[in-house]
This record gives sequence, structure tokens and C-alpha cells, in this order.
Amino acid sequence: MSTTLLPLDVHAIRRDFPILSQKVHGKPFVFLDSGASAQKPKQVIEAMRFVMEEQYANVHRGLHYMSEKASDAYENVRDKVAELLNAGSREEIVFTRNATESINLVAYTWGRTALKPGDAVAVSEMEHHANLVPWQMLRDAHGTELRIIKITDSGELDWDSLEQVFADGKVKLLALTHMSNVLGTYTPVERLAKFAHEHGAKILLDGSQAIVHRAVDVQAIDADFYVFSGHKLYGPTGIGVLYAKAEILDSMPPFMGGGDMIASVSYQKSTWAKPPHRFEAGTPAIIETIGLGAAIDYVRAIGFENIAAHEQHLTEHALSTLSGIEGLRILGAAQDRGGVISFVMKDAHAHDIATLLDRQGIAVRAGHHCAEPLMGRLGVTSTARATFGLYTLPEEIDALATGLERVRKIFA
Amino acid sequence: MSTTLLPLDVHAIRRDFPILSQKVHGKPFVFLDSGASAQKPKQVIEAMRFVMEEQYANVHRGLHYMSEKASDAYENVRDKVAELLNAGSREEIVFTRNATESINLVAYTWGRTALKPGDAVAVSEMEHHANLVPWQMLRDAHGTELRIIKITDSGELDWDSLEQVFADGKVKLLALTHMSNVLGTYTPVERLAKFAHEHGAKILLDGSQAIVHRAVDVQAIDADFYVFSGHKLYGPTGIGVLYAKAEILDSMPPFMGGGDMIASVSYQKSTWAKPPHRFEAGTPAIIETIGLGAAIDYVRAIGFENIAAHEQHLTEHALSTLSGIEGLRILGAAQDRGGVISFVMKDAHAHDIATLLDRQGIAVRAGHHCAEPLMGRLGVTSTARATFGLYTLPEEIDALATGLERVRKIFA
Amino acid sequence: MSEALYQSIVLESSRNPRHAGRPDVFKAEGQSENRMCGDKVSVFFNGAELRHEAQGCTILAASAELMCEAATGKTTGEIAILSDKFEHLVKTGQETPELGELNALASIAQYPSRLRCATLPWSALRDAIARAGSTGGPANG
Amino acid sequence: MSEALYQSIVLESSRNPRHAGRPDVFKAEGQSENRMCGDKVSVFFNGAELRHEAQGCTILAASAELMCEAATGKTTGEIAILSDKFEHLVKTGQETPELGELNALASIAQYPSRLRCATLPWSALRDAIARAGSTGGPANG
Ligand SMILES: Cc1ncc(COP(=O)(O)O)c(C=O)c1O
Ligand SMILES: Cc1ncc(COP(=O)(O)O)c(C=O)c1O
Repeated sequence: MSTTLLPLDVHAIRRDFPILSQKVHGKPFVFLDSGASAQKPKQVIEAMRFVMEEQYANVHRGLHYMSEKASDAYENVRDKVAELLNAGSREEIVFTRNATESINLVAYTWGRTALKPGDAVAVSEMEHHANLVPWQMLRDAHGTELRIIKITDSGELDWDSLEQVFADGKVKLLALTHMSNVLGTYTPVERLAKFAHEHGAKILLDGSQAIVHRAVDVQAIDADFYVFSGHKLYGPTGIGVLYAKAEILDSMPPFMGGGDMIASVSYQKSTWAKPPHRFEAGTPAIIETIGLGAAIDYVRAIGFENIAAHEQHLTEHALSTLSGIEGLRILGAAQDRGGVISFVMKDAHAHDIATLLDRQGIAVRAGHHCAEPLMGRLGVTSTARATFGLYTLPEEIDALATGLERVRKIFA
Repeated sequence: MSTTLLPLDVHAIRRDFPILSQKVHGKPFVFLDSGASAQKPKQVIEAMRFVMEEQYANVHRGLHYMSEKASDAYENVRDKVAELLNAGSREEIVFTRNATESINLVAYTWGRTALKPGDAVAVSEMEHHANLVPWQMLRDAHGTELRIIKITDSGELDWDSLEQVFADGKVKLLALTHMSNVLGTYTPVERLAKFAHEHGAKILLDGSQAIVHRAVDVQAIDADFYVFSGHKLYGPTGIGVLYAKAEILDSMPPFMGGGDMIASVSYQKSTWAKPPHRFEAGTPAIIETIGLGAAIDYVRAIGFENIAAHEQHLTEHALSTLSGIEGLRILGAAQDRGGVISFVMKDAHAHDIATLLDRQGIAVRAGHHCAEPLMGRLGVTSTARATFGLYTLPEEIDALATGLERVRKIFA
Repeated sequence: MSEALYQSIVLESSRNPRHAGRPDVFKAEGQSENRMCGDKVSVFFNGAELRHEAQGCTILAASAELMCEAATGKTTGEIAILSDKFEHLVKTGQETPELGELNALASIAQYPSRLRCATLPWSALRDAIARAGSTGGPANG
Repeated sequence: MSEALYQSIVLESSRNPRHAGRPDVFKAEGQSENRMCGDKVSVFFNGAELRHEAQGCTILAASAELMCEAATGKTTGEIAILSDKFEHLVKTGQETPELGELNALASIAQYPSRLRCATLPWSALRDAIARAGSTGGPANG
């Protein structure tokens, strides 16, 4: 495999990521765990340093220079996120800690007011716990039902099951991943949104994985809610995003109470600020939001077309290279799949694989990937998983294959 | 006023804070807004850079080198926070986004299970909205009562009012600030904890301001809950702390659902991880937590005795200097007060004061300081506020006084 | 100079307003509030006459006063044009002769966080005009 | 060498265990689980005899097997000592002759995140002993 004809100049990109030139156990660091959290380019690190060294103060409430600069920089990122998602307006963007909090926010506020006991929430068999447990908690606290849409053996949404789940008209929310963090499956979100709307339901999309690889247009999808985390998109930890349509956000009561989310406060009654501030109580993650802004600039400068082509290229290379390894089985075979490859190996437990690869400098993840029920569906207790980012080289996949051959020999 | 005999070598400290050498509107930057959010020493900036450039990956679930390093660094900060607060164990430390989230977490979980409709929560007249609105929301959602403890004209807790509020035995939680962000008043937390416990109530302390200036010992105080934000303690934004006694945390249901907070997940039923992980759903603020660790190391190396003495020194200097300005009135006159000075001036609105000071490079805050009800109690709609940090010089207070004289002349 | 904003016209208008106070009769009242600082302003619309009640800072009070002075006797159409010009003034800092004494607020453009202090009375005025219109009042120029 | 952990004793014990499988009769069963990876182990205590059922990785399976081999025939007091020594071994990587074949797991010390794979069977064993004790079984050495 050669690096010619790569859609991206990956070598140039790699120079932006200082950590990639580290050695691990004396070996070149091969990072195939971007799906858990991506590495950060120096542009992001520099943006965070800049705000802390040159323009920092608390936002919104300040009438002085530093506070104005920081507030502008912070609010400016709301515009960047709105553009990234092609949201209808900047007011549709709420900053949270991570995708998990975004989903919980929806479950606590919209879920407890727009949904009535007896209404149902539908999720699929391939959800991350973040898009399952909040709906379980809602079920147990609020009396909604939780329904599970099956997946096919190839790891795609089972349309028959979807129709069955919706048949009695009780489903008021379809909460689905846009891309599986185990199988790499992309879900057909436009079609699903149309389906949900035709059945009188709203749709929430967990974009944690998809946002990293594809241009997302929430208006074209007609998504009601869309969530993702900054840290998987080459941004810092501690910052996530909730997109929701303006009229939905308007109707939602606040999640947390405190500073910045109020219009007025008296002991008897407080009134709430308009969205998005209604949902951002207390001092926000100012530095991290600004870091996320730099990450968005970074990926947009590279361009999602190129990023998607690169991912496609790597995925094909990985599928063909890894499937040549004796005793290795790749999970999932969706038509539309991306740079997340989960696999198991005969006689070698996923954790042993991960440990042995680590000793060769190769970082993969092993475990249930926060998707226990999916493990059950796949008939495994854990898998090893390699995931790719825009800095991933085909040679790194080759290194993985070599490493796995070695693992195979140890356990043979 | 001279700088001799300062308890700290403030000039040396200032060299650790790159932002302090900035100019604002061509003037030396005089930052008197640390109470809203503190500036960051290069040790914190460097710790964050280090993790992003050299040891980053997602935590907890990784079996590879970078994930282990990041997990260790992250969990290590839990020990640092436990030491900072003298908690009984590291498991009593929950990481949140900020003090606001910490209080909301308690209101949503402990509040909705340990408190029954009809039970009362007592707060004081000098709470930040963060320690008022969550209890209002709990009242409105759960049927608890919200009671207000009066303050005296000097800005101290009114003990008679406290006793009245507790008289009928319904109060089950006393939620109080450890230091007012408007009046600078420290509350007698040991005595209050004893009082609360004798009356069958738990005590939650909002340490957002106090933690910056004093050594806090949650065991000596016998606090049930203690909260603060990293960003006021010279750490990054996006990271806050909830301390709660182990047996209380153990009894609390989770707040948000998702990855890392579960023991096992099936569609029917999920079981929760032990504290503190039960309360940390999803990818945590890894980089920011590590930044907070560096901030804690920084302040502990300076020593809280020295920090407290420095604050005392600055506060006395400010009170005597500012009280000499004609038409200026300082709000609050508590016996035990610290480096937060709110004031109003005859004929000059707080915002005009802030704007005019800003043009001289001096950053103060103006407004209701997220304490609208307190403004009502004080008979003002807003105040100007100067707050001090460990890098504040007495000369900066002198500069403030000069600036205020100039404001006075404009409005005279 | 850096304190240009607080020049004498501004200070004077805020201190000695001639259009302040709630009138006994009026067609409509408009209100606007800045939640960030608690500033509030009411504008009382009475066809040709305008009065205000401003609670807040010098800039708010001065802007309310200068607005009432400038808009008195104007049609709602003329007020809309004036309002747009004023908005442009405070955002860009570029004075125009048509704005007369309102130009005194030009340097607010250097203080983005104070912008709303200057524009608050104008939103209250638009609110008042809308209310007067919707209740069928005669105020349409 | 870097793959020292996966030396032949470890691979062999995990592949061809002699103490695996749930016995028909036993005094007590102890369990332990690692929520992070879903690994589980049961230990069946029968006074002198020990058996295990391990679901998980090679290290877990090997550790369970080597533990049963080493602890069989020991008193609970002796087992407690062995358990402490083993804990010390896997945390420090320092082998001691008393541990015999258990020393094969010494290099787990280089893999902190895998430590629990090695110690899980031992907590299941302690659990089993505690249960046997509390139900009044005769297993107290
Ligand atoms: C006394 C007090 N409590 C709570 C808060 C809220 O802190 P945060 O906005 O970091 O959650 C603050 C700071 O604004 C404060 O001063
Ligand atoms: C599909 C999916 N959803 C949700 C999450 C949760 O993201 P976070 O932990 O950042 O909240 C993840 C990542 O772990 C994911 O892959």
C-alpha cells in the first residue's frame, strides 16, 4: 500500500499534532483510538493558550476590555458551530460538557414536558450508553416507554423493526446514532427524520462519531436535535454541543439553575432567559469553547469532502488488509460505513490484543465500547476496535496488521 | 502605601501570570475582577499543553499507554482535591463543570430523593443565583419549601432569623455561601454546620469564593456538601468540584446517564457505578481537570496562610483607601470579611464607573453580581465590585482609588 | 480622548432631562429591559409627544432624553428612519448631520458592552409605537 | 522482552486449566467482576479443593488457574498470606520464591490497567471464603 493519491496531505497534517511524534514503549506511536477521543492540533492548543495568556476574563457580565474580548470570542464560536451544522440560527446552539450532557439535557427538559407517561422513546440496538441510559432513566422517573429497534446482521437498522416499533403511534421520539461507534455504520438520517416526522415523532441524532467525518447539515436532515462532543472533533474536552430547532428550544424549561440562565430572580419566582442562555447556567467552559472554535476552523479549512474521502480510503484499506488475517473477524458490514473497525480474534481476548499491540506502540481500544447491549446482540463480550482520524496513515493500518499477526502467533 | 512587608512576593507571583503584563487601552492592566474568574498561571497553561501535546487519550476505558497516562493524571487530581479539602477519601470528590452544576447535581439527586414534599431548604439573603435558583426549581418541581434567612445591615447572617427559619423542624438542608461574592462576608461555617446538624438538617456550603482565599477543611467544618469552581481558583474553566460525605454520595441516584457511570447496562435495567464515577457520565473534562490539579499545586505551594494574610492585607488597605473617596459607599461591614469590595457612588451608576475605569485599564465588575435578591435587600439595583487575587498589588488598589476620584470629578 | 462618551451633552441630558416622567395621559407605553444589568426604560407615546422613564446608567438616561427630543413631532415613518440611523451611528461611531445632538453618543461604538444602554430606549419606543398601532391609535404617520 | 507477560506458563494455564469448571458440590461460591471490561470470575471453595470459572482474557484465566493450583490444600490463614504476597508481586513486579509459578504474572506490574485481570480471581476467592465462614462452614484454618 502506498500513500500516493491520498485525498489529504496527511504528512503535513501530522505535523500539526505534536503528540503523534511521541514514542510509546520505544516504538513510533500509532494512534488508532480517535473514536474514543481525538488528538489536538497545535492550532487548538494555541487558541487555548492565547485566551489564557492574553484575553481572559469571565464572559457576559463584564463591562471591561478582557471580558468583552473573551465574551466575543466565546459567542463567536456559537456562530462557527451554527455554520458547521448549517443551523437556522446561532440561538439554536447550546454549549454543554459533552454529547452525554446534551442528551441528558433533552431527556430532563424536553423529555419531562413534551413527553407524557405512556409516550414512547425509540432507540436502536447499536446505541452508545449515552443514548440509552438517559431514556431508561426517563422511563423509570417519568413513565415513558423505551423501545428498541433491531439491527440486521450486517449492522444496519432493521427497517421492519422500525416500522413495528412505530406502528401503534406511541413513539414520540426517535433517538438514534448517526454513526455507530462499534460497527462504523452510518444511519440514513434524512430518511429516518422523514419517517419520524411522518409518524408524529421528533428525531434526535447522536452525531458524536459522524460529525468527525462528514459534513452535517441539520436543516437538510431536518433533525430536531443533534448532539456531539468537542473532544472527538480535535477540540478540547469539557465542551459539547446541543443543536435543537428554535421552536423546540423555546418551549423547553431550563435544565440547571444559576447565573446567566435567568431573566430575573426573586424569591417567589424567577424568569428564564431566552435560548440558548437558558440552558447555560453558571460560568461556561470559556477556554474550551474557544478551543472548539479553533478545531472547527481547522477541520473546515481541510474540508469535509477531503476528510470524508480520506476516511473512505482508510476504511477500505483496513477492511481489505485486516480481513486477510487468519482467525480475525470484523463486526458489521454495513453498506455505508466509516472509519471504525471492531474485530475479534480466535483464541485471543480483546484485552490481550490491546495490551500486546500497545507494547508495539499501537493504541487500539478493547472492551464493550459503552455499548453493552450491542455486545449481547453481536454475541461477544468485548471487541478490539481501531478508529481513524484525519492524521491516520494507511501505513499505520499496515502496522496494525503486522501487530495482529504477531498476536495471532502468540496465541496460536 | 508601600509594598514592604507583603506576606507574599507578589511581584514574583505576577511573573507567573502572563496576562498581567498586557496593556489595556494603552494602560497597564489592573485586574480587579478575580472574583468573577481568576487569571491562570503559566503552570496551569503548561500542564494543559503538556497533556495535549504529550499524554492525551480518553480516560478509564483505555488499555494503552496514552490512556493510562491520561487516566492516572486525571485520577491523581482527585487526590489533590481531596487533600485540598481534607476530605475523608478521594471517592468523596465528584468532578463537575462548575459550582453551579455541583449544586444542581445535589438538588436533582439528593434533593429529589432525600427530601420529601413539605421539607424545607433554607438559604440566606446573600446567595449567588447558583445557590438559589436550583432550590427554587426543586420547590416548583418537587414541592419542597424554600426559606430565606435574613442578613443584618452589616451583611452578616442574622442568627435570630436562622433560628426562626429552623424553629418548626422542617428545614432539612441549610444551603449557604461560605463567602459572599458581593459583601465579602465569611460565614461561620463550623458553627452553622453544628447548628444544622443539631436541627436535623444537612449543610451545603458554596465555597466558590472562600476556597480561593482560605484553607478549607470539610471534616473540621463537618460539611455535608461543599462545592467550588476551578476557574476562580486559578484553574481552567469547565471544571468544578462537588464534595459530599461518602454515605450521602452512596445514597444518591445518578444525575446524568451515559458512559462510565454504569456498572452494567441492559435494556430492562442498568446498575450504577459506585461514587464518584456514578456522577461523572460521559467523557470528563480531562484536560481541564489536569489543569485544576496544577492550579491546586500552585496555590498550595504558596500556602493558604500566606494567601489569607495577603488577602487580609489588601482588604484592609482597600477599605481604608476607598472609604476616603467622597460620595463612595462600601456595602457590607462584616467582622470577618475578605477581598470582595462592592460599592456605589453618588450620581454615578455602577456601569458608568466600570466603563470609565476600564478606559484607565482597570477591570472591575458592575451589575447585580448574580445576586438580584441581595441587591433588593441592599436597596440598590447594581454595584461596582473590586475583587482581589494572590497577584493583586496594593498599588492596584491605589490605582483604583485614583480612577474613582476621576470618575467622581466627571459626575460632580 | 478616552472619556469622550461622557461629554457634557450626555451628562447634561441625563442630569436635567426635559422629557422625563410618566405623563397623565398617553396612547401607549413601551418598555425595554437589559437583563444583564437590570436597566429598564419606559417610553410613553402620545402621537406627537414622547416622554420616558429611565432607570439605569448615564448612557441610558441620556439616550432616552436625546431620543425624545429628536423624535418629538416626527411621524412613525420618520422615527423608523431615525432609529436606523441611530443604530448605525452607535455601531460604527460615524456621525451624520441629520442626527443632531444624538451624535453625542457616537463613541459608544468603542464600548460594545454598553451598546444596549444606548439602544434600549429606542426598542422601548418601537414597542410603544407597535402597541399604539395595534390598539388602533391614530399615530400612523 | 515486551511480551514477557504472555510467556508459556501463562498461555498454558489459560488454555489447559486443571481447576476449571463448576463442581457438583461446594461449600461456597465467590464472585468478582470488572465492570470496565465485563470480565467475570467465580471461585468455588470446598475446604481443601478450589475450582474456578473464568470468563475473560488470558491473564484472568491464567491467574485463576495458577491461584487454584497454589491455594489448594492451604488453610484460610495461609491463603490470606499468599494473597498479600501475590498482590505485592503484581504491583511491584518483584518475584519471591514462595510464590512459585505465580511469579509468571510478575510482569503485569508493567500494565497497570490489566492489574485487575490478575487480582480478580483473588477477590472472588476472598469472597468465597467469607461466605463459607459466614454460613458456618468448617473452612477456618
Ligand atoms: C458565591 C458564588 N457562588 C456560585 C458561583 C457560581 O460559580 P460558577 O459560575 O463557576 O458555577 C459564583 C461565581 O460566579 C459565586 O461567586
Ligand atoms: C456514538 C457515541 N455517542 C456518544 C458518545 C459519548 O460522548 P461523550 O463521552 O463525549 O459524551 C460517544 C463517545 O464515547 C459515542 O461514540
